[in-house]
Amino acid sequence: MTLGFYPGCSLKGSSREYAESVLAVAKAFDINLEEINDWNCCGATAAHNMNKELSLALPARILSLAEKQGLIEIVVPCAACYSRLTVTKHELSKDTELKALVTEANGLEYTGSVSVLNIVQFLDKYITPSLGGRVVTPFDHKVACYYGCLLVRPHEILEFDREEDPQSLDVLMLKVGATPIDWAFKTECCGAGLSVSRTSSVGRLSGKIIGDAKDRGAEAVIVACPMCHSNLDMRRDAINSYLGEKIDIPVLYITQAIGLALGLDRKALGLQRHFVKVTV
Amino acid sequence: MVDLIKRAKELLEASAVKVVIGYEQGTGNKTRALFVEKAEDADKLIFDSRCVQNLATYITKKEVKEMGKMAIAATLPVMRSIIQLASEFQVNDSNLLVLGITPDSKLVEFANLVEVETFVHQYQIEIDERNKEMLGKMEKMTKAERWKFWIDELSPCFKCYACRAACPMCYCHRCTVDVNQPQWIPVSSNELGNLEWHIMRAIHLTGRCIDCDACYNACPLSIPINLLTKKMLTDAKEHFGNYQPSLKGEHLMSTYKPDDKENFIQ
Amino acid sequence: MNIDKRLVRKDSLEKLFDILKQNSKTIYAPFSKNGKTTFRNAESFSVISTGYIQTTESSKDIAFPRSEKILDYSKNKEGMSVRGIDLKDIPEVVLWGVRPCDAIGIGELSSIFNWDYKDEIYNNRLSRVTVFGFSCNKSDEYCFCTSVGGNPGNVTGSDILFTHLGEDGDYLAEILTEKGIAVVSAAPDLFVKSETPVKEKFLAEVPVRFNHEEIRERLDKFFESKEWIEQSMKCLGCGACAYVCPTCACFDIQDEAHGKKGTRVRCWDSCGFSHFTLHTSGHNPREVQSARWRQRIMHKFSYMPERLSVYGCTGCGRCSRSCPADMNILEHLISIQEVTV
Amino acid sequence: MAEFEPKIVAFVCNWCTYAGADLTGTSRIKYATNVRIIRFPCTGRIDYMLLLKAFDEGADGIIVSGCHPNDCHYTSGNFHARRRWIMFRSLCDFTGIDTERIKFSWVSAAEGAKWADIVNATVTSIRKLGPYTDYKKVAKYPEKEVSHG
Amino acid sequence: MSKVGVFVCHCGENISATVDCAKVAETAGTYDGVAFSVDYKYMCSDPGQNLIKSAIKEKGLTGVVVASCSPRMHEPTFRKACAEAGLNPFMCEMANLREHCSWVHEKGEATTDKAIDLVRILVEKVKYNHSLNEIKVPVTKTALVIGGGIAGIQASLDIANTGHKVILIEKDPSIGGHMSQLSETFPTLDCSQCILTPRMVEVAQHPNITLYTYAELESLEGFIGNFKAKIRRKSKSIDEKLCTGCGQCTMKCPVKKIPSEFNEGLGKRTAIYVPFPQAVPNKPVIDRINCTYYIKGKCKVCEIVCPTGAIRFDQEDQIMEVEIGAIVIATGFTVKQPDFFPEYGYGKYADVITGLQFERLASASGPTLGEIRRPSDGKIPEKIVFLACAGSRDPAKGIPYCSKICCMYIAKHAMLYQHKVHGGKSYVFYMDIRAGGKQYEEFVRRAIEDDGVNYVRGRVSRIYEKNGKLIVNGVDTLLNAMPVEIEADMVVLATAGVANEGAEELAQKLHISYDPYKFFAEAHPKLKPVETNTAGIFLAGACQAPRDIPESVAMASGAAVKVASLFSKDELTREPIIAVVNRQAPPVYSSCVGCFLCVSACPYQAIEKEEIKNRNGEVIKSIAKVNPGLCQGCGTCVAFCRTKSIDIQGYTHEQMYTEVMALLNEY
Repeated sequence: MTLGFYPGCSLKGSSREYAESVLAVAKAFDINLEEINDWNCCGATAAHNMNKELSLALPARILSLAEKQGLIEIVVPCAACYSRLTVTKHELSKDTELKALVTEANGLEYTGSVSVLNIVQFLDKYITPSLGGRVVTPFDHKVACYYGCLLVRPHEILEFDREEDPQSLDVLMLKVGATPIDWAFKTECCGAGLSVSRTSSVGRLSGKIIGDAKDRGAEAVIVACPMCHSNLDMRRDAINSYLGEKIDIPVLYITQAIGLALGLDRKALGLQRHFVKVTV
Repeated sequence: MVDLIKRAKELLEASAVKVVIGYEQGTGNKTRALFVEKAEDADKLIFDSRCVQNLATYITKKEVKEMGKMAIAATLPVMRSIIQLASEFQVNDSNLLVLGITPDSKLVEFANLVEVETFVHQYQIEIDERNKEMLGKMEKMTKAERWKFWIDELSPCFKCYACRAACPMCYCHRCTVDVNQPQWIPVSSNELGNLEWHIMRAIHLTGRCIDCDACYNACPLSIPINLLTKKMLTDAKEHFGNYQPSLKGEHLMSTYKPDDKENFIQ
Repeated sequence: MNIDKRLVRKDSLEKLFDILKQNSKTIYAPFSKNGKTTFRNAESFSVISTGYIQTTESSKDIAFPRSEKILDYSKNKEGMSVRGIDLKDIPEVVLWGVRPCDAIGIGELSSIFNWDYKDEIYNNRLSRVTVFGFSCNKSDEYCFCTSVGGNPGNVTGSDILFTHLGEDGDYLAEILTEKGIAVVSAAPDLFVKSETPVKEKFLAEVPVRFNHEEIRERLDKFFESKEWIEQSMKCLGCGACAYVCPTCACFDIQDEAHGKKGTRVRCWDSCGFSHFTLHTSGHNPREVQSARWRQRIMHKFSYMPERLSVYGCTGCGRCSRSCPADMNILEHLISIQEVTV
Repeated sequence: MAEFEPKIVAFVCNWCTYAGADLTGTSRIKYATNVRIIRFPCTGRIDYMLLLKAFDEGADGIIVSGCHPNDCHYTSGNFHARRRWIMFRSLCDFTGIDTERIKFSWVSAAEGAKWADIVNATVTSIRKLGPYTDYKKVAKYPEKEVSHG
Repeated sequence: MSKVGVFVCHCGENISATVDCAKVAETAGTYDGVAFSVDYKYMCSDPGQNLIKSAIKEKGLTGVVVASCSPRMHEPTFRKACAEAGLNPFMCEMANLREHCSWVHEKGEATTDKAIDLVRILVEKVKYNHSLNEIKVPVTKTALVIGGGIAGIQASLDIANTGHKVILIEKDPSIGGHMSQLSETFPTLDCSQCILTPRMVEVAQHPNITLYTYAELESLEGFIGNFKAKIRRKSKSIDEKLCTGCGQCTMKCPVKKIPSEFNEGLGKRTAIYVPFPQAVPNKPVIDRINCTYYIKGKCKVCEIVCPTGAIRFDQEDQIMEVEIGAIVIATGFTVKQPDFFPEYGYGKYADVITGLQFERLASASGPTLGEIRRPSDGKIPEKIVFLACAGSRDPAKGIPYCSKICCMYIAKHAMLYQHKVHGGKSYVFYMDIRAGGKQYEEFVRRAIEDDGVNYVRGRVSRIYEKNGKLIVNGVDTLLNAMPVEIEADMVVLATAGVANEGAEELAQKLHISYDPYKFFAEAHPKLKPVETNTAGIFLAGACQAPRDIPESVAMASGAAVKVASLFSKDELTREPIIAVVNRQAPPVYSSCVGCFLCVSACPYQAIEKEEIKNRNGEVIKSIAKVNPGLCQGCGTCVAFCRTKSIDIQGYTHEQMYTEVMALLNEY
């Protein structure tokens, strides 16, 4: 079976391992993720602050291409991309003029027929149903599921999970034998875009998150967003210096955790690419 | 329509109904209403594209009602009329059984009017292209042109009231036009009498007309009076949204929304 | 007496039309709109429609308008002053293109308007009408003039009867009355004296379907028959049949008041309407449609022959053509003749 | 010849516009004499047929006025009326009846000045439009009726 | 032939200054059916009225038109005059020559012409007037009060004290409502119980009040003065006559762990219980959901210990029907629970509580006997945070309105805390402080200034638990949005006040309307705050919108007065300006075809179905029927009716039609 696949910039770069793990898991279930040809930037996260039309035209082009390619569903692992694509669908569906404008700008037909799946939706729909027997090494650890902001907000548009204290990742991790902790930082800000410009702020914000995860005995943090990952993983030094202690809890993409449970090769899941050594 | 005939026979033989209302071959390649009371007469029943008379008109008729429980071969417009009539308490499950005829001429029998409603609601009421065009043309006319158009069109009307008689929604025993204290509408079939009669009728059908064209088809002079109701229907849709007869009886003109929009009240 | 027959060249009809116009005649002629043919004031020959089997409306409107002013009144100090319509105002009219089954109807209508009271307005209007009959070359399944004593070339009621002698042939004109002669003398050279062919072979074939005398006799014993209910079940109770009928004469008198002034009007009415016989008390002697339908048939085939010794039906078939419920009078008359009482 | 003085009929509700017009009086605000008020309990009572009757009988213009939305003495009469007017007005327009000649307005019991403005504005606009001859022509029994059908 | 009298008033100079009154009278005199026409200086003066009276007598007038000022001014005067002269008052009409003519136009022909028209219109109208008589509706002088909170109690007492019977129903086992749960009350800090309990007892003992607790309204029919209500008295499983309220059963009941509703879940109760010590009536009920006997079929401890044998396990709900003349709805409100707030932990933190729960903690009769101890471990909180506007004023939460009472009770809570926990630190997060009300602002200032409560202007984005502390993340907008983090021991949410569960259903039972938030709708936001759109049904307290105690009590007394004035007469008389459906002789009966579009149009549910039956009781026809008790005479139905079968007295089709004709034609 084949689904569409939109990696976006991160999955081709800083978070290549996310892409690797997604594809690996999909492959394990004979799902072929077909990349959208000639895809472009989704506009995250700055475009919509600069120019609304542009911020819609970019994702619209991606969706149009997917349509052209005859794709019905596309998997969009990056939370930011997912957010942009979904918001665009929403905006264009309720404003025909805008739709016309965007279609003209792109010179591509856009009907809005393609449905967009974030990673959790993808896993829920195509993996978990047949997950049962496939778990070979249960991911038997206390985990802190961290959702970040883009995966669940704005709720009235995404209509995915609940905006505060979401559950979908926790449920998934339960299925692969993990013990999710109950904590309050699931959707707290990780510092996001400041990752590059103000690492100290990231240190503070992500620090609170990692700090709380540790205090509650988490052995791993599970994420579904490249930005979250880079802040919690790549910026660990900043975090540790803010906390004034050395915390080495690894940060895994949900697909990596599941991959491990399925007994997939650690390399295939790109675990070696992390800054914080994945000990689990 | 074999299965219609078959069903009609069953119903009559089981005396589940006293009469089955359907169509029969008429004269001059016309079809017409048939009231089957004996199973053996059911063979006269036919159905084809010529069967456009709105039979719902008959189910509120004293003579027909008095026959007892009715079954009716109902096309989509007829079913719509029936729902509207039911919402106005003129028919109900106890005196009517609907043998629906789908737009692709399939026979579907409904257990009750709720089912009929559900079926009907699958289809939006849409003005046919020809008349849409005509309405469009008239929009473009100047007021004076429209005035002339209607005075000319209506002047031949001699008030035979075939439009009223053929309309399922005109079941009132005393129409406003029959009221003479005061004499709301001039009895004369002159320009004024005709204009006001047809305006009055169009208003009374606003929100109730289901666009079956019975009035137009009945008019011996083929005056396009259905344009009036079609215009009302179009506007009602535009102003108040979804336009469907409904058993809930949320009648378009006897209800309101505090935020109804208009642009002419100062 | 033998009828004066002339030949009118096919292209002469238009000339005749123009001459009549010059003599300031108003000409009412068949005119088609929305696929229906009715009599309208014809400004030019070209608007006259031809080839119709029968007009949708009868021509009775000419002498018995659907609604006509009878008088004006006004209240004042002295009391009431009434001003009837000035009969002199009624124009001279040529009624062009009348079918024989319509022309014969004029007589039947007149017998009603002159039964006991001689209707002044009606008679005055009629007296100013010259009827140009045009006999039928075509008929349809609704026609049954021959069953009620008429025929496609019947001269009764026309002042002149034209018969088209074949597709784009000339016309045979039969000059039947003084009014007819007057027309001829207005345009003598259009009416050529010559050997005239027998018109019959150019006329439509209308088979006799029933015997109206027999119907009449049967009706005497038919009043209580179930047949009326059978036949009228599909009747919607509108007035279409009555209003297109050449002999239906029911009317209603209305006063249209405007303060102290007002107008009295005579408007068509129909025995098919449920309110026609509704009493103030709420009682209605003809409460159901079958009773009204019976009234219609009885009136035309029993009461009129009895009281006026004319039949109230000319077999024009208009009512059947116009009926929105396909009540076909011919069909019903035949069944009346056939069913056993 | 004297300037054309339009005949204007005002159909107003008792609780808002009629009272508003009373206030115009008590405030001694002057306005044109062309308007005659007919008092109804509520705009919900105003029968559209009466508007046509007014034209029949030779009115050149009509004012219909009642309580502002939400202020109806009967809570919703004016909402019902508004819906009816929306449809009736569009039907008039469709049949070529001159909707310019029918002014709909909300005038509250406190809007004495507004009433005067509405009246004056209507009178001025109807003056411009002139007598409603179209309707008058068809309304009165014209002499031509004497002639045939 | 009618004999109309026309009386043109000069109103001193007010009319005659610009209108030629003599000419008006003279012209009117020429109209058909005008038997007498005169102009006079002051029609409303005694001589003026006598002029009318004598004319009525001498000329035998059948109708009167007084052409003077606005009918809104003097219609009653002149109708009364006519009545005194023996003419039905509704045969009198007024032409408004002053406000609508003389005062608004200059002197001149046009003005006089207009005056003449105005008179003619009414002359022609009055010819179609009919004698009308005031509608008399009998009144059952018993009121039903729904809800036994402070509003219901106040309304019941006020009505009862005017000497009328009251039936008070309360769905809980005791009256008292939310007020009985409160510790102290703002702005005086006097103990709620102390001021409420006497009232509760008074209700129980009042000879005019019949109290049914554990009872709910089942259905209602009828109309003002003549309602029939069905009341469901839920089974208490005890025989109240025998029960002495000794309390044996409640002490011995083995099921002791049921969260107490009265203590907002902070305390426990038994299965057979009295909600609280001061309950009225002070007799227990068995909570069948939790009672072992009803679950397992055995136990019956209470029956064994009951000295009077009052326990009745087989007792059933009883439905009783009562006839009443008026209804006061005082069903109150409820508050959102913490589980409504994801950002505050979806209710998973035991120490995040509602204001009502705090009331119980602070109350001497509460689970902690008035000591502020946190639910989780009973520790006395050293740091406490109060959150105002928890849900309120938050469109995203679907509650855009202000709950009104929170600002005050939060101040009170903080104060109580400071008084009870010495050295404790309290914080209040607020959006605005809304302390409109007598002594209110001063009260809040006291909390801030005297008791040192820390008010932080800003909202709280998240609360989470860490090492036994509740971390409160907020922001201080007065320190340009500086993030604030407080490690609190307890958090009190001033959760939004919302309509009761089932308010919607109740409204439908009562045929009253409600707002988008399911609070019951008053008939007019300014002028009819305690009336509903259904005549005879009134509102008191927080069922209409969040209300504090003084307001609820004021509303209750207001509603009580409305009821009392309704009960002050044996019959209520109403203007006969109402709609009627025509009736004719058989077989027609009425021209109404029974489409009942009028029913959906009527703002007052005044139109009902009437079935016309033949001798054998078979329905021949269903037609509309107007209930004269409910119809207010707007005439909305009239303009609708396609058959013109429904008409409105005083503004009939004939009358309005004639007015138009008269206006535009010569007479």
